[in-house]
Amino acid sequence: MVDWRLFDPLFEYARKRSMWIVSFCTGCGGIEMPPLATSRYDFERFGVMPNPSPRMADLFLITGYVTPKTLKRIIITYEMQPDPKYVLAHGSCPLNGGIYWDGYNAIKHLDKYIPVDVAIAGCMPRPEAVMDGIQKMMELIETGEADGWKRYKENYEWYRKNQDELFGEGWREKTARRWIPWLMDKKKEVKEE
Amino acid sequence: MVSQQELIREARENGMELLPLEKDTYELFFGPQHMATENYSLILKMDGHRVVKAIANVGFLHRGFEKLAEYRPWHTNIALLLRICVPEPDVPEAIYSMAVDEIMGWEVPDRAQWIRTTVLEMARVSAYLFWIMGLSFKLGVYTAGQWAAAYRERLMALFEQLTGGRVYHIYTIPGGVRRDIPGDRWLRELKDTVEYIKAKLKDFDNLLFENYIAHRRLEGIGVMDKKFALAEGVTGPNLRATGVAYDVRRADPYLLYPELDFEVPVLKEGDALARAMIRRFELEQDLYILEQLLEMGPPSGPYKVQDPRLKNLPRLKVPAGDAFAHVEATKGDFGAYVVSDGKNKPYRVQIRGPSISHGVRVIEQLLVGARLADVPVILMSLDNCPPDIDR
Amino acid sequence: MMETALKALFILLYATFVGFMFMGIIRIVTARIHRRVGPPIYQPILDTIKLLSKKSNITHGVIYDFGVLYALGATILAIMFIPLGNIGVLRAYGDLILITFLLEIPMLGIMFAAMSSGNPYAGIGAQRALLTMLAIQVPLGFAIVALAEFYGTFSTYEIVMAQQVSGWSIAHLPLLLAAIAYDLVLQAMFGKEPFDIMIAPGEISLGPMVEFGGKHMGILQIQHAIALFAETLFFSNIFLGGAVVTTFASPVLNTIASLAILLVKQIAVLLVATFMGAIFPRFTIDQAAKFYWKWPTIIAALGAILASL
Amino acid sequence: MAEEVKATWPKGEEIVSALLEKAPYAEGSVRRERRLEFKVPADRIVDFLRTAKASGFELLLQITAVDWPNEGEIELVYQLFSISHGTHAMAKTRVPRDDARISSVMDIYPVAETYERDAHEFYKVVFEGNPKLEMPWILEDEDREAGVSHRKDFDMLGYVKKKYKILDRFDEDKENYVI
Repeated sequence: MVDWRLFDPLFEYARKRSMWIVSFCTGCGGIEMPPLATSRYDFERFGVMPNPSPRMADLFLITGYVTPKTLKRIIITYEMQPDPKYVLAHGSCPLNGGIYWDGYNAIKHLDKYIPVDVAIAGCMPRPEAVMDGIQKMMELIETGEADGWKRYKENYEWYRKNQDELFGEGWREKTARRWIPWLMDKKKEVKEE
Repeated sequence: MVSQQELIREARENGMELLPLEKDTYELFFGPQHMATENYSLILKMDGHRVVKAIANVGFLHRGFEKLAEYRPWHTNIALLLRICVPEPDVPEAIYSMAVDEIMGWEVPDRAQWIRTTVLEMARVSAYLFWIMGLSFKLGVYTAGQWAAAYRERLMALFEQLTGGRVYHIYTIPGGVRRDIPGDRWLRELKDTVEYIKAKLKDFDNLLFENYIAHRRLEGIGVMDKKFALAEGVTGPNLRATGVAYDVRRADPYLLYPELDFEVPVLKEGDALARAMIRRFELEQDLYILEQLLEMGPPSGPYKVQDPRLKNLPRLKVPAGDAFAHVEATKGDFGAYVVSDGKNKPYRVQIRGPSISHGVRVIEQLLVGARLADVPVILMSLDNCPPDIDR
Repeated sequence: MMETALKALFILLYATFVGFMFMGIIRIVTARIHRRVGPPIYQPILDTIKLLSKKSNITHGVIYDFGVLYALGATILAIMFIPLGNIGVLRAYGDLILITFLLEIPMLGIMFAAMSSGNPYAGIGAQRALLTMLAIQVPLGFAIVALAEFYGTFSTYEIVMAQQVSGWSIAHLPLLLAAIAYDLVLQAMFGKEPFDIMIAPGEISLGPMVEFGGKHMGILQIQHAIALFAETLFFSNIFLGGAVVTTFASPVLNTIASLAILLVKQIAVLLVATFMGAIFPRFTIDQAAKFYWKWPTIIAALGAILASL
Repeated sequence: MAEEVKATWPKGEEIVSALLEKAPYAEGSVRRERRLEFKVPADRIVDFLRTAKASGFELLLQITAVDWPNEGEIELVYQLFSISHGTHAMAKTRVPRDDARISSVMDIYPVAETYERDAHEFYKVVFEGNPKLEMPWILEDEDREAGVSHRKDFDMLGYVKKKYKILDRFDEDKENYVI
């Protein structure tokens, strides 16, 4: 058998230089994604590229505030990504709620629900700040400190507990079922188990 | 490694039902993790590649602005409410300030009116460029989109010089604007930018608006007629594409618009192509308005109301009363209804985003019978902006 | 035997490497059209290494794993049949129809895998891919008939040799028409606009590839690189005269020279496809099928008729 | 104040008197140029809006609910716009707070369905005849069950504290906090 650990430096380099972003703009920060991808900033120089499918993406950019409704989708999307995966929280709102610190529908501390590797402060962070965050993420990947996906596996119980506290038990099934009665032509009741 | 079969078996054992599907149709969850929808989800019932039924699932961006606004002082609300409309954040600032001006009984000085008009028009141009980017990405002609986003950067730089912020400007305040124009150099740069974008419109025509394939993709889909559009509360370019010449800048003039010369383009077809063309003509008109404003030059005088109450904004108290103000945004009629009970915080603020009618009922009806490939195009041709709906 | 195996290995390595460079070139050229700097040319290699190094969280069964390998295998088989300058492993058996068939069946493998993943987007993408395949058959068939009629043979190698005598295929009117039709078909084979219907990121999130992650996608990237190489090589061979260099005394020098000539021709084919992709929006699937059954079919059929006269 | 610039628009007076002739149960006034105001009793709102639509108010821009707990009433403001007259008009009506019911205006302005869903979600106003009131709208089920609303008696800060278990910048001693 080949000892794949020998190739680790090569893999780390490739991971560092080829980060694919899940195209899930979760808040107002989505407006700064097009400038980042176009000629003034152009993050494709560093191999960063938006990708429509979470299955082949590495980097999850949380662009802005997160509402509980979006957080459910974020968690599902995050769990769909293959390891190793990284999360970059963008803006003040995922850090502590930002301007919505007293709002009833904005998550205050995102890292209670999914692990965050790098956070960028500011509202709205300038594209330069996001580039800086991506550079920082590259450094962390190189030194092996971007281990959010490992933390998520190790402390899964804790994260799961926080998520269930916020959304209530069995939220995944409830969310998947929520729209079925309205999609049927005749309004059918969905059985509760 | 868990195989799919095992997962299904496990789900059955745990008493979970699999999604009950009707015969020959399947469900498609279109968004929010999707390149075409951005924080907005459509639940589609599909038959092959035709949509049978569509339901808009909104609320991914709900932050409860209208409740939060009741907890914040009058001036702080500007920094809050502008986050409702991300592509053109000057619009919520302007309507909120106009409504507060009306309750306060303030006559905004000429210079402030000029600056407000210019900022609104710049926001319109940048929002239209952003929309061109969105449409071209959905149609697959990425070149036009990349160029549009690059031209928008020039306006962003100008906004930055004027207000200090790239995206969120927090510039229009009750009683005027927050600070004066930085100088003549800024005006010259704005003039250059307007000329530059005007010269580049030809590129967009070639790539997008006069392109054969783009026409084939856009024409005949998502057709609305006049009666339907009026009954559904459609406003803005979407309404004008059905033959109704309703533009708030003409129907309910505000700021400097009565003095400006511009046309309201109207088309009759009411399909996605007509909506796209209307927006393209309006982009030209907006550049023309900016040219006129620059020719007029900013009038001299103060840039905000000379009122002692403005000196201490956190202690600003607005007399009891209510007012409705609306402006023409690129998406449609953007309105604010502000109620005050004489305290230092608003009693009630309601923002009326145009997408609340476009993005829910209109899209649900237009999508029935559409092909899956047309779903993002129809969505983009309506210029649906989810935060308007969610607030 | 040993020599053949070495040749096959060389072709495989060369095709993979040059294919990755082609992918890099496409990305850089597209970026320059967008007025950006673009990624480094070796970016696709880094992407593939990264994808191969990822862990797989879930599988969707045997067919899901097999389909990807099937696609890669078919592409590798196709590259062996196409004459690469002086080198060729199976080029004597390089039948036009066989190669065309082998260049298309990777799509079937991807479809097997996509269908077994159960994702509706993958299902829609696979349907679209099937219909695209069906649509391109007609002009493709006529183009190949035109070639076979003109040269009186189905063998790719013989066509290349005949072009050394009679000049490039596109110098003759019937074959020029066939080449135009084939080039339009090539646009769909590369998956570039206006015929990137089956992947359509803004509509169906990459279609068949939506469920692939990690190693599956890595293998598909390698497959894509080899397929890019094979398709451009096939086009250069049958329409742009291929490359048979015999001027030098040393066979090694001859090989290098012919590879270089081929490379230039391949890049030309690639650039035409990239430029077309950069300026056109995407068709819908029914429009694309109608288009293929109309203009390219007429052009190619005209070519075939002219060739048989 | 709004009253200072009142009644300087003769065309508005004409529109108001023409409309009030057909709907004598309502009160109407001109606030300023292009701003009209009507006060309608809650049980006649459907009739009034039907009359208004027939006399040129084509667009319903929004239904705003305003909570007045001291008076025990919820005010519903129907924001109308007339393209043919070029004027905005508010039709204000009041329903009791405890039993907020009013009939839906969906058959006059179909778009009202969306606005009514919004007002139902945040102000618990029941619009009789709207089939989609129970359909999920903006709030999630757990928030709906917990009683989130925009009424004045909803204790937002307490709810935030309970839900997220954290409210770092909040000082309970302060009456007014400024961020």
